[in-house]
Formats: sequence, structure tokens, C-alpha cells
Amino acid sequence: MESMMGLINLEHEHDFLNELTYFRCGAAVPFAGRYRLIDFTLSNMVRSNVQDIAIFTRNKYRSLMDHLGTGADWELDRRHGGLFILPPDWNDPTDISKGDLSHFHNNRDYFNRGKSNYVIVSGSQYLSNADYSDAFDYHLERGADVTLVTTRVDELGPEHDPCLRINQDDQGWVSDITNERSNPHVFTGVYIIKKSLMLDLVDECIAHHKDHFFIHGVKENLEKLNIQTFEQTGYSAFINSIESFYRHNMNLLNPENYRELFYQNAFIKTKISNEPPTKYQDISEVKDSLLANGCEINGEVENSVLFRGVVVKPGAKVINSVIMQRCTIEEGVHLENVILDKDVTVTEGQTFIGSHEKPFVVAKRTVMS
Amino acid sequence: MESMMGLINLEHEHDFLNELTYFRCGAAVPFAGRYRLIDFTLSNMVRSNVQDIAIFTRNKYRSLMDHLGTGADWELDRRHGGLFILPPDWNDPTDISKGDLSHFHNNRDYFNRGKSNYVIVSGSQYLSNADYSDAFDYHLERGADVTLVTTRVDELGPEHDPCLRINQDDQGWVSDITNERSNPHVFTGVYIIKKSLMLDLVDECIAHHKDHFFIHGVKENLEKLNIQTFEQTGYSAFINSIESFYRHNMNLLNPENYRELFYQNAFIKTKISNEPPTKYQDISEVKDSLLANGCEINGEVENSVLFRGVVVKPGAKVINSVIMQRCTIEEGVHLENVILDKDVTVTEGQTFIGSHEKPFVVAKRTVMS
Amino acid sequence: MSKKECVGMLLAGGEGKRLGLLTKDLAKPAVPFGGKYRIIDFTLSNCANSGIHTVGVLTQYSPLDLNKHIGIGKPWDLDRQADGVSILSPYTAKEGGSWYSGTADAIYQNIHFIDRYDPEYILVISGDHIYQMNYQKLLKYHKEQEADATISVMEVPWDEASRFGILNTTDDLRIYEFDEKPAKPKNNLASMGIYIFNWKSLRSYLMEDAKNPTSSHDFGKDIIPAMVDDERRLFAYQFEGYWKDVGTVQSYWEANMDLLEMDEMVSLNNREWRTYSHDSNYPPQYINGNTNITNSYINSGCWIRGTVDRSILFENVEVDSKSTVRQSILHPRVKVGENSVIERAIIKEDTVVPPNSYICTPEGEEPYVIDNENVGIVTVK
Amino acid sequence: MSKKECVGMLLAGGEGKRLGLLTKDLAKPAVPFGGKYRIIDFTLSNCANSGIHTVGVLTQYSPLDLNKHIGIGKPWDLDRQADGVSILSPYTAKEGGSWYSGTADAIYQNIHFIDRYDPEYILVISGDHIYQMNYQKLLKYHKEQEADATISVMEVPWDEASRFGILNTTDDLRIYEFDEKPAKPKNNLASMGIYIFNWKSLRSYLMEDAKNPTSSHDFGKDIIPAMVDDERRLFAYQFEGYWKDVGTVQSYWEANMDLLEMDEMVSLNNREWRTYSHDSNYPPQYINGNTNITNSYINSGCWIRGTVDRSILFENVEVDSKSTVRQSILHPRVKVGENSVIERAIIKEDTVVPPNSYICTPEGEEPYVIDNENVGIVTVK
Repeated sequence: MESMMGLINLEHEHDFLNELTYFRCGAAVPFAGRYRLIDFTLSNMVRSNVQDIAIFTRNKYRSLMDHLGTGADWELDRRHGGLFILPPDWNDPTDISKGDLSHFHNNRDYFNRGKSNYVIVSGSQYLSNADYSDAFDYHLERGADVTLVTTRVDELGPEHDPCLRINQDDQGWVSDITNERSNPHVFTGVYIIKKSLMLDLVDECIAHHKDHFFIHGVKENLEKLNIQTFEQTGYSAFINSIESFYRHNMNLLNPENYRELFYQNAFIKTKISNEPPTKYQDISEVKDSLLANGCEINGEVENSVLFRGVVVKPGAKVINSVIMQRCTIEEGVHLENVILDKDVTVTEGQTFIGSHEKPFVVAKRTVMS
Repeated sequence: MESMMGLINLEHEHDFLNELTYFRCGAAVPFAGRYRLIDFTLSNMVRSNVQDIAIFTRNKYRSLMDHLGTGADWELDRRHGGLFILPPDWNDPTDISKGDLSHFHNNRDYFNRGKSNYVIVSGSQYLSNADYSDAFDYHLERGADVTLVTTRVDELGPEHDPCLRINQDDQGWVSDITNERSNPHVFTGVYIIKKSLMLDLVDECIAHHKDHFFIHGVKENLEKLNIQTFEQTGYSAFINSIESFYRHNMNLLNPENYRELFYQNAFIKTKISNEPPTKYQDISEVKDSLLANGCEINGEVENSVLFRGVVVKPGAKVINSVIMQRCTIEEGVHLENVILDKDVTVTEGQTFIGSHEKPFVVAKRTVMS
Repeated sequence: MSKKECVGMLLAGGEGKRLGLLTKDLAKPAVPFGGKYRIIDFTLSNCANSGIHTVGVLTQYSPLDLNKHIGIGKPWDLDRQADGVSILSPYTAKEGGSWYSGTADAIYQNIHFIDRYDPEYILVISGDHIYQMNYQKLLKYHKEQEADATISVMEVPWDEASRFGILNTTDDLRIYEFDEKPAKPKNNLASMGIYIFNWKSLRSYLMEDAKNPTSSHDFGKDIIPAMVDDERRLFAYQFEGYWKDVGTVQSYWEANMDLLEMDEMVSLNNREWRTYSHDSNYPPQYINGNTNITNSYINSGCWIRGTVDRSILFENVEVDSKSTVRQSILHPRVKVGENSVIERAIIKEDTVVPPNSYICTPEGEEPYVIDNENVGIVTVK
Repeated sequence: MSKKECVGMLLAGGEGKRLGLLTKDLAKPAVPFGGKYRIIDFTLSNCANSGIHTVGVLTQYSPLDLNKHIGIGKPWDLDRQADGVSILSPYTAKEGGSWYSGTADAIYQNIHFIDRYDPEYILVISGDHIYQMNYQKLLKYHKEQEADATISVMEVPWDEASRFGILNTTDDLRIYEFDEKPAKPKNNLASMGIYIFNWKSLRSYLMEDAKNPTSSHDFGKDIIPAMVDDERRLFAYQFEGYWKDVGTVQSYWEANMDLLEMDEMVSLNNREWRTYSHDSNYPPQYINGNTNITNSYINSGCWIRGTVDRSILFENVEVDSKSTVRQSILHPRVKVGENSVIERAIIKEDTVVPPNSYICTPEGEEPYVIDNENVGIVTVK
């Protein structure tokens, strides 16, 4: 019974979301009413029977720690295995590793202790609702060294620009990994690799003063390695800019996307927060919107995503907006094409309007008056 | 029903234990066969009904995270409250705080969220088996601003040199906090303070560019504050050097000290490791020693402390030594006045001898051949 | 096992016959309530919020869903190895086993469990009441009175007093008489079925009571009267706030409606006194098209295209377009087809209400309880 | 509730009459074993190590200590909200309740519990066997054989075969007959009481069996023979390794001694196959003065001043100076006064053996089981 360990590598994810990543890393950014970006990767791994998951992180991971807690909400609070947040903390004067390789190097113990022989690696910016067991079975069946999870994109957008593209021979073996922007066969950043091979490649990279495991350890060794791909279907999203963040929140207001992302497989798990059901008051008017629990709605909400505990007071209007946890929209406010981070208060009578392409973004805990 | 939150502040604990703190902070150093230093403070807090505990830490806290896990072994794996390891991770450009005050400043959320109105603060170097409920009751009863937990030391030694000393008036109010080395009334580093007062003092310290909460916030405000002491009795130890570390391990081989530290109150809790009982083989000879579970003894052990999973092979002799987890002492080895850190192997026939004052210390994972 | 000051014993064994269809395969405390809770969540949350960390839950009747719901107690932070929540079902011992024959007998049969914690006090509560109460205050009062037992009471209107167990007290609230449903009440302080006992004292009464073959082994009928007879120090503790025994379909429906109307009395949104329950991780509710939702609680995973007014919708309920739901309670995963009307009804979980249905309880009648078996029969349109 | 491939059902209801004093107030699976374990830890650890994460434990007789021991399943990583370990005691339903009347009946009464996980396979195991086994291998074999049921067997010496339930098989290990304690065994493959069934198939046999008033509702006596009669695909899975049913005081003592002697067969120190249990956080054992300890397992919190040979000492046992303990098993917190001799005896927890005691089981007799009540009687010196 072969199994996989999980690795969520945040090392190369820069703080791409402006105001939303001032105080937190990208993986901890709220999404779709009740989630954080990392929930999708975590849930997919847990569902694929991955029982040890390590997170390589460097900066602003406090809110990530807060969100993940003991891991209980993903059933990862285990005595053996479970969830490990691994910030950089090394003190070996002989260590010459750089970039994400120093994470691999300094956390060798984590890999050695785990009982699984395979590792599934992912970032947090690719969102889908998937079970990677199929990809794993395929990896074993094909006898590949590495299996890249890929997706075919019908409409390439700016969010795909940073993604690597894949060319294959007719046996499915990867012949090239490129940056060619017109290639619709996109690498999702998720891949499966044998643990021992990974550790060997890590050593090799460190010996050659490299700093990026996938680029230098896998991509540059394309000749030596047998690499397969496993294509994923279903709704998915790359979130790597405010623009893609906003657009994909709005996309979920299309019922088909909503069903595909949330109801296709098991549910995406997130931190449980004990909010009561959402309360609709005397004069609420809600249209085509997603609302998490704990909201209190007394105004007008249209085409918007409301996170937990948002209060919309009488006479307020929220249109085409993403309103995060515990924001308060006071009487007579008008919001359109706006993203409010957590705990923002918009005081009585204010109006804020952004555009579809450039939504108006407000940082955490601001009082807009 | 008033209660306390816990704060274990490791900010000012330097890496005092040489080889033993090359790869871990002092709080994570193993002690007494199955514990880490921090277990004593943690267990005392848990026993005193403290249900939220934060640890301020800066460096080399990986092994601490590993040891504490989800907090389950101290019953701190809670949905509400529990254990928080708080490494420095701030990104507020307006933040001007320094030293441990930046921890207090950046973790204000932790204090605000906690339901308790009082905070008990401790380091990890003072070891005892105590229930601080009495001290807390006394604090409330006396209406003090701060209550310092103190101890009277019969025989002052070098480990007390860094400790502050207390002078009081006849009502018990602290009149002076000094460094006077001959004063046997020693401050243990543990104190109780009202949360709101603490946060006010933190603000004051930051405004004045201070960097040490206790020294600048409490000690320098002696005039303004009403400070009581609560004297603790029973066996206790300050561990702040290799010498005191070694001596206090050896002290536990005195049955009285052993009983006082371990059996006086509830047990000290530590990480559960699932080792089987210790196995004595055909020809073991063990005298006046402490042995944790999972050892396999086939040689001679005298006046020593053996941690979990130590193997002593036939013909080996271990005298006056501290042998940490999973060390292997091969055939015919002779060890005397030695401290072996985890996973050390001493190969066949080797002899290592230190002195009582200068034990021979061997770092983690060394093979001595 | 370490000593505990106070152990909670939660009586959750009742069959709840008067709840009819609602308790067909379900213990009464496991009946869904308030949009995302089950009835027992209120008492369990009271325990968690009051710092009562050792709770024995006494079950007997159809406990499977209840056991599954409580599980290891995670939502209430009662998933602890040494104490936490323990589910106590009947068992056999050397001298044979027997079912719990009354509330007092249920505690009697678990004396060993309680003794393990060597408590000073025992809190006895029921799993089928809706209220928010800090048991620490009750305990503090009990200690101050140096009582043997303290019973939580509330004032009820004089003309309803004869429907309750009434405690007759002196001016300082010492109880001198217990009147079960008195024809002519002398007082209007009704017992809420919430007791604190000194364990030593209760233990001996339980031992005596167990030997008595004519006893019904009930707290209200046997134990309390016996203590009163012996002139033990029994006190009433006056609770002010919302409390409701959801013993009938009507009172179950009313209590749910109270959540919508009496926000200030029993609030689900009180951050200082959270009511905890499971969360199945349904995605956010989806409000589709031009809906009209007023005065309602709606949970995650719902999909609303119709009109909802003064109603409570549990997780993953769907209301299709041109349908109206009024003054109703829709349990998890109920699907209401289009062009239907539901008024003053309780729809059980997983029920599929076909399009063009008309389920309206006539004025003055007890609200209908609908499941997949009777949905076709009740529908009139 | 999500689907599980295989659900484990652990039969832990037996009274263990032949263990005499050892099971006075204790279910057999809860009897201490091997210096820090209880008997059931071996099966629970097998489940944990085999990745069987959904385990129902069927209890009935004196389950308090067993429940306390299993608690929420933390030591075995089975403390999960959705699956993990569930303790299944008898309960009442609409049609009244009944005790488990046999191994098959115990499973029958919990069909609802199993159905909740909609499993393909059911693993049925007992809580009173000592062995280390990877159930995944058994399951893999079961699947490969496309069997309806697979029974784990081991070869026993031919002259002992008539003491066991013997499975007669064809060469490819297909079972064509089940012989309970045959006078003239045709085979030496003994059933270990470990079964895997296709749930669908077992479910229908259980339903049939429940209707049969003459059935004893036992797997070995009723279910397996019925399946054999119907020519279902039943296979034997040959287990090689250590296995022992600790059904009598003698076999209990032997199995403990086996731990000391047969290290390679049943190892507590195997890091790949840990046996998990509680840890009460006792401090390290203290070996005081000039002792002589050989061939023994000694747990935390012990305080040894005397001689210990070929013995197993549980937590916090004290052996005073000038005393000797040989070939004995000392349960938690036993205190042996000075100048005493204990040989081939089992001392129950908390027993205080006074100084100058002499407790030696004569050659050929079953080891004495000593507790505080009989310690004075047995002592001869």
C-alpha cells in the first residue's frame, strides 16, 4: 500500500495580492466566503489520503498558523504524522543551501520520519476540488519519476502567464517544459515524486549552489528523468493577482462554477468558526450572491460574496463586491466593485466605487469614514 | 471566576547550554530522563487551570514545535484557547517596538482574545512542581498590581547569580528588586499581573523605546506599582549553565529530591512517546540511577540518568552520566561524568571521562569512535 | 484520575414520545434545532462555556445519531482524554445488567463513573431544554447557601403554574415543599430540571432510593421529596432569561420561532456565549435570482430561489423559484420544488417536497411534521 | 458520512470467566498486559498500524475501565470526529432493547452503525488476543481470492488441534468445512477468530440468523457454517507469527513470559509496529541501591531496591530491599514490602504485599492471582 506525504511549498509565492498580503502570506488570503486559499490544496491532499503535510513558509505566516491551528479541522491533529508548519530555522554553520533548497535541506528529518515513499508537492495558488489518488495511481502505473498535474485551459488569461507549459511525446512523456504563453497545456504546480529521488535531487542541487528545487532539480534534469503528466478537469483557478482574485470570486456567482468547485467531490474543509446561520432581517433584498454564516442582512446585496459575520444595515447597497469577515456596512452606504479586507467598517452614507478591472481594495481594519 | 492566561517568554533566554543548545533553544533541552525544560513551566501552568498559553520565541524553536506538537499531551489541543507558539513575524512599518516588547506588541491580539483578566508570565529555566492557583488567590486577596513568585535559597550557587533578589516591607510589599548576590530571597522569573495593566505598561515602554518588559515595565516602575511576593517551597532548580544542568540531573538521584520534584503534586507532563517498558537483559547491573522507558540494559549503569531508548551493551559501564534519547553505548565502553546529547553512538571499547565540574559534553548525533 | 470540583450529568435518555414523528428514529436531544444545532447543543455549550469539563451523557433510546453527533466532543472542546464528555449507556456487571428505569436510576447506575472524579458537586441537567445559563453562577450560589441541593427555578405566570413542578420556599428561597403540577399552586417558581447536589449527600440518597422497590427512581418524584422530608438544606436559584422545554411539536416550533423574535433573550450571535455544534463544511449559501428573504435564519449550503419569511432553514436546503416558505422549519437537505407553498410546517431532513405542493397547517392546529412518507399525503394542491 | 472501504468491529464484550480474579471488576480486554498495556491495546494498535481508522468496539460487561482506557482513542490516533473509535454498548430502540446474545448478534445490533460508513468489507476481531498483524495484507488476500469471507488461521501442532476450531480446506485454502474442536482433526489450521467479510454478504447472513430462534448467534457456530453450507467463497489466510488467546490465568501468564523470551516473535520495541497505550506520565523508574535486575520489563515510576528476575513490572511498582520477584507479573502500583519472595504469581493493581511475605505458586499449579483481599491468606511465611 503505497502512500504520499504532502508538501505545500510557499517559498516562491510572493506577496502578490497588494493590500491583501500586507499582513499575511498569499496562502492565508480569504476566498469565496469562508475559505483561505490554502484550504483547497490542503483539502485535496487530505482527501487523497495524505496524512503528513508539511508547509514550507518564510514570511508573514502568523495568520496561517492561526488559521490552521492544530490541524483538527482537516483531521490532521494526529499523534503520528499530521500537519507541520516549517518556518526557516536553521543554525548549521556548514549549511550552504539557498532558496527553497534550504527548506528541503533543513527539513530532511520530516521526510525521513514519514512512512510514505512518495511526496506530492503543491503551492497554494492553484485552486481546484480534486482527489489526487487517481494521479498517484497513474504515477505508479506508468513508473514515472515525476508526474506533473496539468490542466488544459480554454481561455488563457493573464493569470496563466507565470505558469509553465508542457509538451509531451505520444506516450505522454514530457519532452519540454517551457514558458510559451500560447500553449494551453498548463502545469498546475502540483507534482508527485518518489521521496528518495527528491532527496537525491536536493543534494545535487545544493552541491551545485542552486536555489529552486523544481526549476533546477526537475526541469533542468528533464533529460535524465521520466516525467508524465496527469490532466485534471473541472473548474479550477489560478489566483496570483488582485485581478484574478476578484474575477474568480465573481466567477463563483455562476451556478455552474459554484457547483463544480464545491459539490463535485467532497467538501473543501476550512477552519470551523461557530457562527450561527445567517440572519435576514425585515427588509433585506439579496440577489445572486454567496453569503457565509453569521451575517446579518438588512440592506441590499447583489452579485457579491459576503464572508462570515458581515453586517449590512438598512438602506445600504453592496454590488459586485467581496466583503470579508466581520465588516460592517452602515446605513445608506453604497459599495460597487469593492474588495473589503477583514474588519473594515464603512460608516453611514459613504459611497465607494471601483471598476471591474480595478476593484477598490481596502486593507484590514480600516474605518472608512 | 477569575482566571489567568499563560505567557512563557523565551526572548531573554540565551543559548546558555553550549553543545546542548547548538540546535535547539534552552527551553527544548532534555532533562531528567524524559522531559524538556519547558515541560515544568507548562505543566505547572496547566495544573493552575491556565487554558491559553503563548510562547514568545525567536530562535531555534523547531525542536520546540516538534516537542509540543498540537499541545495534546498537555491537554492544550483546544478549539478555543490552547497553545500558541508565537515566533516574531511582523510587518507593520509603523512598529517601533524593540526586544521582548515587540513580541508583546505584535501579539496584542492573543491577549485581547483571551477571556482571562490576568496573565502569568514565566521563563523556562526555573524548574519546580507547583500549582500557581495559591499564588493567584494570594494576588487577588492582596489586591496587588504584580505578584512575584519567589523562593528562599539555603545554599546560593552560581546558578543564582543572574537571578534578581527581593526586599520587602513588613506588609510584604516589595521595596526593592536588586542584583545583590548574597540575598537568599530569589525571584524565580514567574509573576502574575493584570492583563490591562500589562498592556498599559507595554505601551509606555514602547513609547520610551525600552526593550525589556520586566526590567523596564515592572522593575523600573517599582514606585508606582504595588508588588507582592508569593514564596514557593519544595525542591526547585535554576538551569542556566552546563554545570547547573549536570548538577541538577545528578541531584535527582537523591531520593528526596526525586520525590519532591515528581511526586509532590500532580505529574509533570511531557510528550508521550510510546516506548515499551525498559528491558533488562541477562547481565545488567544498575545502581542508583533513573531510567526512562524503552531502554535495553545489558551492562553496568551507576549514578546516571538514562533517557528513552538508550541501549547499553554487555561489558559497558556508564557512571555519573546523563545519556539522552536513543544513544547506543557499545560493548566495553567506559563513560564517566559524561553528557551525551540525543542519538550519540559510542563505539566498542571507547573510554570518555569528564569531571564533576566539567562534564564531557557530546553534541547530538555524534559517533564517538 | 484527578479530582474534579463538579461533574455534569446530562440526562439524554428520554424517548420524547410527544414529539411524534420528530423522534421516530432519533433521541429527543438529537432533534435539529435553530438552523444548525441539535437540541442538546444548548446544554453542551452551557457546560463548555461554564467551564464544566467533565460531562457524562446518559443515553438509552436510539442513541446512534446522538452518539455520532457528540462523537468525541470536539465542537464543545470536550474531546479530552482524561475528562471531557463520556457517553454512558446501560451495561452489564457481574450481577447482570438493567436498563435505566428513571432519572435517578440512571445516575445511580453510573456512581462508579462519578466516583472516579471524586467530585464535591454534581450538576444534573437535561438534554432537551433550550436556554443559555452559566452553571458557575448556580454553583457559586449553591456554595454560598451551604446547600445540600439547589434547584434552578423560574417564575411562571400564576395561571400556568399548575402545569409545572412548583417549589414552595421561604422568603430566603429555602425549599420546604415540592408540588408536582399542583391544582392550587402556592407559588409560581417552577423547577427547570437543573440541579446541583453535594455528591456525598446525593450518593447516599441514591443508594437508599435504589433499595426502595416502590420508588419510580425519579429526581422530581422521589429524590427531592425525600430530601425535603429530611429537612435537608434545599434552595431555589432564580434564573432570569429564556428557558423552554421542547417537549411537544407545538413547543418545539414555538421555541424555534422564539429564536427569530426574541433575539435579546436567547441569542445565537452572542460572542461571549457561543452555541457550538458541528459544521459539515457546506459552502456558503447561494441566493439565486431575485429572492425575497425576511426574518429568517439560513444556514450554509442552502440554495434559495424562492421567498422565505419567518423561517429557519438548515444546511443544504433548496427552495426553488416561485415557492414560498413561511413560519416553517426545514431540516437539513430538504428540497422544495418550484411553485410550492409551505406554511407553519416542520419538514424533516432529506424530505423532497415535489413541485406544486401545498403544505399549510391550518390555524389552531399543531404544525405538521412532514417526511418523505407523508409528504404526498399532506400535500393538497 | 463518507464511505469507508473497511470498518473494523472489535468484540470486547466477553466476561472472561476463566480469568477468575483478573476479571473481577474488569472486562477481559482491559486486563493489564506486558508492563504498560492492556490486552486490547494489541488489537487496537494493529488497527492503527494497518490503517483501519473506523473501529467499533462492542462492549457489554463491566465496560467502565475499558471505556476509560479507550477514551476518545488518542493513543491509537483514533480520536477523530467523523470516524475513529466508537464504543458500542447495547441500547433501546422503538421495539425495546436487548443485550448482545452472541458475537454475531452484537454485530447484528449495530448494523446501523456499520451502514453509516457504507463499507465494502468488515473486519471482525477480538479484543483478547495477543498478536501483531497487518490487516491490510489480510484484506489484500481477501480481495485477490474474491472471497465472501476470509478467516485468518495458524498451524497448530497436530496433537493440540482438537482444542481449536479447525478449518478444513482444499489445497488452494478454500474452506469446505468448519470443525469446532474435532475429536479427530483432519487438518491443523486453527481459526484465530479474525474474519474479513464482504459486508453485503455478511449483512444478509446476519439478518437471516437473527430470525432463527435456535441459533446461538455466534460467528464460529452459526454464521461461518451457514456460509460453508451455501458454498460461499470462504478462504483461509495463513498467518505466521505469534498469536495467543489469553483465555486462562495460565495462558495469560505464559503470554507475558513470552514477551520476555520471544522477542523476535512479538516485539514491543519494533519501531515499525508500535504497540500504543496510555502513558500516565510517571517519572523515570528509580533503581535504588545495589539491585539485581535481569530479563525483565520495568515501567516508569517503579522504585526498585530488591531483586527482579524474569518478571514484568507495571507502572509505579515498588520492590523493597531484600525482596525477590521471580517469574511474576506485578500490576500497576503494587508495593512489595522488604524481605519478601514472590514467585510465579500475578499481583493485581494497588495490592500491598506486606514485608516478609512469601507468595510462591507451587510447581505445576496455575499461577496465583493476588489482590488486597487474599494477599494475607496466600502468604505463608
